[in-house]
Amino acid sequence: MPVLVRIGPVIAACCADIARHADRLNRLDGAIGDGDHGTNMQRGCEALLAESQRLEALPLAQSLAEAGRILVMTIGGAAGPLYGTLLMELGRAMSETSGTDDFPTAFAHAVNAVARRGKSGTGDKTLLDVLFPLSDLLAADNKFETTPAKVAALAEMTVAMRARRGRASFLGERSIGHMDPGAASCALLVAAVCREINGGRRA
Amino acid sequence: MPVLVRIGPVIAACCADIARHADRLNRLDGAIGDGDHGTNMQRGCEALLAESQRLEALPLAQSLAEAGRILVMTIGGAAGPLYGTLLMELGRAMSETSGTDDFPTAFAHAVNAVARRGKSGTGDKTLLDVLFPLSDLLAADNKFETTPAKVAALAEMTVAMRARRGRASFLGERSIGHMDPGAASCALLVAAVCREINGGRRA
Amino acid sequence: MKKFMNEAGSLAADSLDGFVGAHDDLVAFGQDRKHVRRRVLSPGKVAIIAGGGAGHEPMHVGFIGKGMLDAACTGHVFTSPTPDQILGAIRETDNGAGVLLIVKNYDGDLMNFEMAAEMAVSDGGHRIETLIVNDDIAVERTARGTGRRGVAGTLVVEKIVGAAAEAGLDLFSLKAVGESAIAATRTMGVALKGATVPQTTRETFVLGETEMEVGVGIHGEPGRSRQDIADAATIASLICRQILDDLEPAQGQRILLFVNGLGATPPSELYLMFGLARRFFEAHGLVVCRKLVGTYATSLDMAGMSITVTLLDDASLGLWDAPVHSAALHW
Amino acid sequence: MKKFMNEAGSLAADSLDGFVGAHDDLVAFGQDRKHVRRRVLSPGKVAIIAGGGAGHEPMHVGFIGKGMLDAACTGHVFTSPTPDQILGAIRETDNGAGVLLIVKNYDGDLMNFEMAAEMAVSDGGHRIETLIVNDDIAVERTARGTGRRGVAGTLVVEKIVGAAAEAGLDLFSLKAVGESAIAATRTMGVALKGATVPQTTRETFVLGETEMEVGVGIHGEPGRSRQDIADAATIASLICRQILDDLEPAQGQRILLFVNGLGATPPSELYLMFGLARRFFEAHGLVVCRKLVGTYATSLDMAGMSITVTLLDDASLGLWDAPVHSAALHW
Ligand SMILES: Nc1ncnc2c1ncn2[C@@H]1O[C@H](COP(=O)(O)OP(=O)(O)O)[C@@H](O)[C@H]1O
Ligand SMILES: Nc1ncnc2c1ncn2[C@@H]1O[C@H](COP(=O)(O)OP(=O)(O)O)[C@@H](O)[C@H]1O
Ligand SMILES: [Mg+2]
Ligand SMILES: [Mg+2]
Ligand SMILES: [Mg+2]
Ligand SMILES: [Mg+2]
Repeated sequence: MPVLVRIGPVIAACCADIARHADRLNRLDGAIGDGDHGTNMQRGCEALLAESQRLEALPLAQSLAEAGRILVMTIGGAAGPLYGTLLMELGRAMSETSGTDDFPTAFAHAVNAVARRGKSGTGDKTLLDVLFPLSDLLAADNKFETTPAKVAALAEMTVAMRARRGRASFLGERSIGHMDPGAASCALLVAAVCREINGGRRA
Repeated sequence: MPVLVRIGPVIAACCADIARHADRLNRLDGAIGDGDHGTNMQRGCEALLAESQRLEALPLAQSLAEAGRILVMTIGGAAGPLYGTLLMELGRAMSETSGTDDFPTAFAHAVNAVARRGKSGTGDKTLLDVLFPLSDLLAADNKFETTPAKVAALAEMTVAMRARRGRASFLGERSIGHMDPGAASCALLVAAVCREINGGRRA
Repeated sequence: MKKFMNEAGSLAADSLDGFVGAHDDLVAFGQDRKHVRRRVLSPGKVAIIAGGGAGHEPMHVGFIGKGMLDAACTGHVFTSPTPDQILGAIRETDNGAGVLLIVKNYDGDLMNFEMAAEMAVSDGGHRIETLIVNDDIAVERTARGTGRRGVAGTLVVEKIVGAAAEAGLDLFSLKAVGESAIAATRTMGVALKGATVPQTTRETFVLGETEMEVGVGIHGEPGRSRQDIADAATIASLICRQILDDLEPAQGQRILLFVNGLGATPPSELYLMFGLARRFFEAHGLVVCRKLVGTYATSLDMAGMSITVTLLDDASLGLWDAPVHSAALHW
Repeated sequence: MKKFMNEAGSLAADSLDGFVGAHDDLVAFGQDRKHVRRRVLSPGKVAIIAGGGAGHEPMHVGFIGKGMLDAACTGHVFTSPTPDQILGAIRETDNGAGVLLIVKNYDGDLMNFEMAAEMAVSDGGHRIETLIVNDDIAVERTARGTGRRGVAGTLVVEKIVGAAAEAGLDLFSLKAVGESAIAATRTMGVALKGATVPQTTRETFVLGETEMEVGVGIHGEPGRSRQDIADAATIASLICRQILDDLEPAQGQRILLFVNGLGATPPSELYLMFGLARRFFEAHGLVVCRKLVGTYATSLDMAGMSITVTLLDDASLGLWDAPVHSAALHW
């Protein structure tokens, strides 16, 4: 499926949703971090939007890799290298395979690359607590229909976790009881992507 | 009259009244100055109180001069040299004359010395707007009975003035509409002194 | 009001104790801790002494050292030091060449320094001259009045005079150098938050969420006017324009541009304001050839900053550039 | 929230513009203004590069200059710089002797510097080593976790490593010098008021009138615990005790004591805290032989301060004392 998708509208959808939720993401980050995750993601999405036409002209795999590079060079902080690595490695893996059947494999490869970059795994209270289960879901059915609701639940599950990575880890016990902002943005972005893939319908 | 007065109870009365009104004086000073006039006067009065016994042992003129010196060395700011000069010069003038009849002259001399020290005169919105008229009153009847009420009115009259001396002068027009803190403390102290001279009765 | 302090009454003394402990290679307490002086005095030199209330740190104690001050007297918070403090500093630093007192124009400081000078002359036979700094253009000049306040520009006067003293100028010539520096210097400040006087636990003035106080001094007293807060560029132009109008410098005139923090404004914002002020003056044909940005003349924990401009000529430029070795200024 | 700024998005860039303008005798912008570097590089020397989010000024740009850093990369407010910024700095400052990156321990900084280092090695053949500063003892050490933050102690590491680089040490030896400095350094901070992130116009944490936040970092994130505010002596003992317990220094050990302001705390209060901390450590048998007090590693407009201690030996003492000629440190 993903190969059939035009990347421009996906970017636009992500950008719109991040803008709408930027303040909430900042607030989540304020509780256990430095209060800028929404602003950071917005900066990255706007950079993608500005390059949207150029990205659309590229083959999907290449366009994803290039989008990842743009995110790395504009977001900064923790989110930049993480989201950037996700797309860069997804693009790289997709260009080495072909066909949608291999998408779950490519996605799993990209998520593992993010984990290596962040020296982190599941249960550390990060966006990987959305990405790893999502990767497992895709591997099981390679469908995008059911995921939005599920990823929201995944983000919700980070509330109870104690952070072991990122700024929130500095808080120790005090990080418990708050949703991880990266997990929240990740759930939001996955929902936006799925919606676009499924023809703009809200899941 | 003043020569018959014991200085110890006068100091105690001044000290108590300044302490009671310190916050009000700070607030008046906050409006058009730096908010510390009450604290400054309190520091000076406490220094006098600490030396009260020693001062009482001295002849009155000498004791006033010494009290002035103590004020100069403990109050600082504008109030220190001004109140200090008043007492130092009052003491000096009294030691050169003798008898209560000359008190108004000595007082007038001291007030003029304050004006010279401050390079200021009447209408500048300072404690001199209490001291000069008070000096005139004394010259007219050499009595302390009627002054407390009158000095309160004098302090009140500084509200309408535009400051031309002291910190308040930096505010220009904005200094109008507030009572001068130095005039307020002066009225307060004169009232306390008169009360003591008149046997502790409140005027 | 939240401060790092033990009790209000000892804030000034405790802070000074910390200062002298931090810089004991440069400075030492004078007798009875009534003033702070250079650890080692330069022989044969006119002594330069400044002072004022506490709450302006690092001014003036931070400027004690080779090339600047010989001693500084600190009073209670926002309260001029007393004459005995100043007299003590005069006695310990005058080695025969005389003493130059640098005083910020304000009645309290003037009277205390004046009383000390009178005592020093009559009792001790010291030769004393006084410089009165009055750089604050926020204060209107009026026919009768105290005149303008001395604020952050005092640093510039102390640096220039200090360098000239180190170079061996006599008391009379130093006074002239100082008067030229004063004539060439203007300052204006803006506050975003008032100062909290420790004894009263009250802000001397309280600003609303969208207000700023324009034309503030460094004692927490209110300024010339209260205005709606504006963006940095607007504030910078507002101040720079008034300095320009007051100084009326020639095209191509060289200036020292000094942006000073009032206590609670962080370096990032001071640098931002400096950049705007620099562009303003350059756009108006001046040459910003010397620069200083930092928190040097404070008003306790006031949030705000001031801009100071000094017109430079070859002589004052040389004196500004001369080595200085104090806690707060060092080159 | 009140700040001297034009718009939130340009605060970091505008401030940097002001900084470079104020110190253009020492520093210059790198390509596309993506980093700031020494105006003149020392030939043959290992390049020392640091960086991090904006909002910590004068750290790190204020430490660029002879005897300290060669370049610094500043990101957006509280946001690590991006790899292209760091790569640009590496390219402009590496003159063959290799590059030492000094990074404050925090995942965002680590990842961006790591990506830049990978690119520099693979594309440019640069030799790169990285030092990770983790001086903040407020963060508990746990079996699995990021470990401790890098905060104000980074200044000490940069000074010591910078002096060693100027002395001609090779990349390998410099890394060892830096690691010793890191091992010898501990910091802990307290805030009286949270920082206001300009984009959100919100304080990252809001304290009540009688609360303080103990164990804060320099990104406005909450600290280890919220406590009732106490007097300065109590706060000083609280921090110093924890530093002492963590460092376990020998009796008679020489230390550098560094009191750092977090942005909105004025010099008077910092000196007061320094005095208390000095007495504490002296009472515990340490020799406070080097001292630093000032606003060097900030957290925007946070009111608060941190105390840093570095154990000194002859070697590190010599490196600390070596000349430095940067905007913020100069001797
Ligand atoms: N080491 C890491 N591994 C995985 N995710 C991380 C890691 N560090 C941080 N994150 C994610 O990044 C998010 C914070 O992003 P952001 O606020 O933009 O960056 P910063 O912490 O630099 O301000 C966290 O909520 C978390 O999900
Ligand atoms: N030049 C002057 N002549 C006469 N009185 C003055 C002069 N300057 C200040 N004052 C008086 O001193 C008062 C302020 O005293 P205080 O607040 O203790 O000192 P400071 O202004 O140094 O804080 C003013 O209210 C005014 O009455
Ligand atoms: Mg963040
Ligand atoms: Mg006052
Ligand atoms: Mg005062
Ligand atoms: Mg951040």
